[in-house]
Amino acid sequence: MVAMSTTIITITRQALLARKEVWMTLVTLLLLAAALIGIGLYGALSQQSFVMLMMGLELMLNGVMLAAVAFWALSGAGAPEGQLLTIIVMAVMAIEMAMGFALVVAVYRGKQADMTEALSELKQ
Amino acid sequence: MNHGILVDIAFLLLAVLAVVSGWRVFRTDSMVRASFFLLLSFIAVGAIMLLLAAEYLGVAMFFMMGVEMMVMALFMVMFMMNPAGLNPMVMVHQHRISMGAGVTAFLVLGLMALLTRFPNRPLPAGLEPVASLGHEMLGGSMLIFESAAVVLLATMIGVVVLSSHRGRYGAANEGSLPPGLAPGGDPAGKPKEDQDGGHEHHHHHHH
Amino acid sequence: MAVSWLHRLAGLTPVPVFPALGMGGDVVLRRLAQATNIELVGSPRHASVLLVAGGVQPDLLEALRRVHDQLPWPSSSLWFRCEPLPELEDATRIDDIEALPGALAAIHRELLLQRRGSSPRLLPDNPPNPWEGLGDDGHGGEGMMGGVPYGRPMAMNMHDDIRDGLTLDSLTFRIGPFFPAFPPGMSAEVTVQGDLVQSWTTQSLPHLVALDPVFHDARQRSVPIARLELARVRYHLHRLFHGLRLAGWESAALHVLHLAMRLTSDSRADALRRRLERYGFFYLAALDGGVLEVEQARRVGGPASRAAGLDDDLRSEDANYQRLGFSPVFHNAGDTRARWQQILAEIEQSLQLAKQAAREDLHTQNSVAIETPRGPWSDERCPTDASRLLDEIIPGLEWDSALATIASLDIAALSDWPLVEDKPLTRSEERSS
Amino acid sequence: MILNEMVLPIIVVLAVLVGGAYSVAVMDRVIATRLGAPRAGNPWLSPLTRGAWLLVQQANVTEAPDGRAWRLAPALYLALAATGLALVPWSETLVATDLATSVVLWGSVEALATVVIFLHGWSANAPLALIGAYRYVALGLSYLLISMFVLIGVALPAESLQLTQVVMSQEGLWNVVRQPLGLPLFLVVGLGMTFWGPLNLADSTDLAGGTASEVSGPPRLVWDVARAAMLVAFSGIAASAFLGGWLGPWLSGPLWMVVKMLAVLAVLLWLGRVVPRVAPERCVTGMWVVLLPLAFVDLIWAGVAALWQ
Repeated sequence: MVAMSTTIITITRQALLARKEVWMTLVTLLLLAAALIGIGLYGALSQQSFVMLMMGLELMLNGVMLAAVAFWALSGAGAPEGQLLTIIVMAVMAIEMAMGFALVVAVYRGKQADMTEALSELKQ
Repeated sequence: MNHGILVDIAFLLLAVLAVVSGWRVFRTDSMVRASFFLLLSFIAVGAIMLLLAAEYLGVAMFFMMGVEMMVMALFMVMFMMNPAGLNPMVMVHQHRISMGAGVTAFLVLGLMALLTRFPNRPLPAGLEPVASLGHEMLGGSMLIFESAAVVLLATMIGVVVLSSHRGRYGAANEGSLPPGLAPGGDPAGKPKEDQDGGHEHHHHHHH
Repeated sequence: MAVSWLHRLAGLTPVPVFPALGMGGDVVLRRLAQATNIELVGSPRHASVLLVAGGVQPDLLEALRRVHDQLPWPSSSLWFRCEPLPELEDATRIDDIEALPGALAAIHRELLLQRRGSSPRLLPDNPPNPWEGLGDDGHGGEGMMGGVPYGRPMAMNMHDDIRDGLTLDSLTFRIGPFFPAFPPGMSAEVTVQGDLVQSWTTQSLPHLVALDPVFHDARQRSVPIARLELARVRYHLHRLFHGLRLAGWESAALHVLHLAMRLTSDSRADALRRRLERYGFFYLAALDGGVLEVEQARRVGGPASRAAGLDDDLRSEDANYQRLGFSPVFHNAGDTRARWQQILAEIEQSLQLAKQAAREDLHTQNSVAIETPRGPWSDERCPTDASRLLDEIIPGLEWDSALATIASLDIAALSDWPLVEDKPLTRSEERSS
Repeated sequence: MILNEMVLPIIVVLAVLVGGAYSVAVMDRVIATRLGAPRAGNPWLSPLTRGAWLLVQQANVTEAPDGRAWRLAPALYLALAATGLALVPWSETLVATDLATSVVLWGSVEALATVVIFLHGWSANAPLALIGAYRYVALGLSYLLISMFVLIGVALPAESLQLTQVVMSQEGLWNVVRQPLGLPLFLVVGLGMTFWGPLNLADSTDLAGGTASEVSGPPRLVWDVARAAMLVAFSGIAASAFLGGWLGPWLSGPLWMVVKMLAVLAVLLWLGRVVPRVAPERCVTGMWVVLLPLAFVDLIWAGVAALWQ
């Protein structure tokens, strides 16, 4: 099972060059990315907990990365900047999560709060 | 020929997995399960990247997100009121607006994808994706790459400072007090008496 | 074909035994650790046979029933020097320790060859408390907190964290009295955050500890010092055996056991010390915690108090020990490491004393107050239970250090009855006495 | 073509998975007996009898576990071990998955193993299993960094992230000599990530079996097989990255791999029996304060050596 899936991966390069896919096209990939971004946006806006909110953001970035790689592979002629963009997005995700959690910890220490509403008094 | 079909099947399965597990993130009771659903979504997207011949990015996705979601799950357990999901609860606000925003985003982006004509320029035959990425990162875009590295380093330091219990001048929740100007003298910038210290809040929580 | 080849093959495996130790039951551990066809397991889920060894107090029977029901089928039980539960009609009882491995193996084989049925479940398969709430799965009520699932405390931040100021989820559970890493009979209610123990309440006390008959004799009359010291060494070696098994170091634990089995006044502990030091027992294992204050150390008595810097040892008041040049060894740190080092040092010292005393054929002079391996024993003072001490010293330790601390502390009270000696003294021992 | 690309890799991986797990059980048993453990019976038969016993035993349930995750976790760990085994090159051509980034994929196997082990302990809904799970997460993150640095070290002279290239770069000199710090560090990582012997902190005796303390019957068999297979996969990666993989005179490539993997396994299993369990706190401190700087030194060493040539 696993060997099979990994083997599929190894043989895709030639397949990709031959371009025989009907379903894995730029449009379907972008639609998939749009779906992930949409779900992520819903999560980021609707969740009350910080951590769940960050999950929404991460899901959006997931879609962004997929779109970037799709453009790189199918529309950008393999220009290296496409991959670089994805790496940068990954770094941004790591930074977002690390800073987010650090802030949650700091706020939690001070206020015993982990919900967005409880922080409204922070503004004052 | 054969391969194209295999890749298509794999892509469709992975796409469904990515969307369904992404959706389940916000629909499950248990917070640990939520972060592992998100991980599943990431893994599916990483595998699609492998299908697109982005060999480094796809695999990097696995290990980056594996660690990240593990940490996420732990923070879930730490900070959520009800980490095990024993009492299912709806912890959402502005539900309808969010739902609308999500659907709108999907529709707008989807229409853009459908209606725009993108140039059809697939990967050139001799391209080595990993080597090309490496040459770009440590060649033309070295500045960007290095800036990202510096930002990451700064983040690490910042995170430790923010989350550490003991600051340089005492416990984090007691406000900092710089050392005296002269040995044993008054501190440099003397803060006003704290009237609403963290301690009080703490007590409040327990009542 | 009633019995498949799979069952036949499975019957050849060493018997996985979960020991539930009652009063005086710990002798079976040492016997079974050396049996070739027995595997002692730490969780009832991993066992095929439940071995109940020694008398189980009536108030622990409910816990015993729960352990019994945790064994996955096919499983059965064997009762060693203990009356089987009345519900278990065809349970086997055995009193001869030499026949124990064979009896366990027979039960295991019969179970797998389907000549013997599995033990029935003794308790109804219900949660200890019913759900108190709404929802499909009986989930709690409205709002954040809803009901109380199964009447248990939620894994919530009820306690202040004692280490880094973050109050994270804490988990409260009861463990014991048959948890193999605890002294037999002890149970506790523990609150942990991650693997850090936040609070500890000892619930039931460990079973009384029985000493070799020679210590009881020594309170009546003069006994050969060599015999007394070898009994002391054996006691300490048995405790070291448990400590090493807990540290996941089976080969060294067996080394200790072999030393205890073949103990004579000519035995030496050099190889043991070399092994413990060379493979890093004192550096790697979880031995940093459990520091005893002087007052706490005095409450425990014995090697634990000497490991905390007290040098009181009743042997130094005995004239013949003074003739042998006895002076108590002690360590200062008072933590788990110091206690094991103390025990190792006392083993070496006692072997030295035994050798000299055997040569000079010395007997004890003082029968009023003697130093037992558990602590000083006289008419005024007898080693009493110190397990409440754990409530003070365990919080703040990580789980591994907590268990290592408990293993290194001898906290059970002394029994009025001597240890039932199962095997006769070896010939060389009798010669030396 | 289908035969070569689909069937052969699967057969190779499955054969190594089963044979490797079996030989780990036999070797561990032999080493234990040599060190004085009283074990009767034939060591060649004992893994089979134990497997048969676990197969006929009932798979118990705990109170309110996360049932799907609990049953899935052993299978996922087995799948990760199989992925690791698929990366091991047996000769220049006999590789199940010859990805251009196979070294990084091994890194992700290590990372995802953390998730799966946590899931195994967490989903049982029992305190001791949960403590084991937390413990592994705290430790697993520290093993990962060391593993990454050491593996980047071997990728430098190969100028590639492909394991076959890493092996071929050792034609003149094996990495175990070229980067003397690498293999010892990597072996510590291996004990840690397979939680074996002194670094068995997730399934340890003080937790009555840790994440596996509540598991019985066939799921436990899968878990045990997966742990052994992960150890085999690790030894395969270690042999390829440091001991020259299939390279060697007289014997054929795959045979050399078997010999080298068995040697690595013997060292790991022996260490697992002669050293006591390391305290978790000490382990984390040691990883970050001692081993991680050493991994840095190893990486700088490798970098300087690569520039020199």
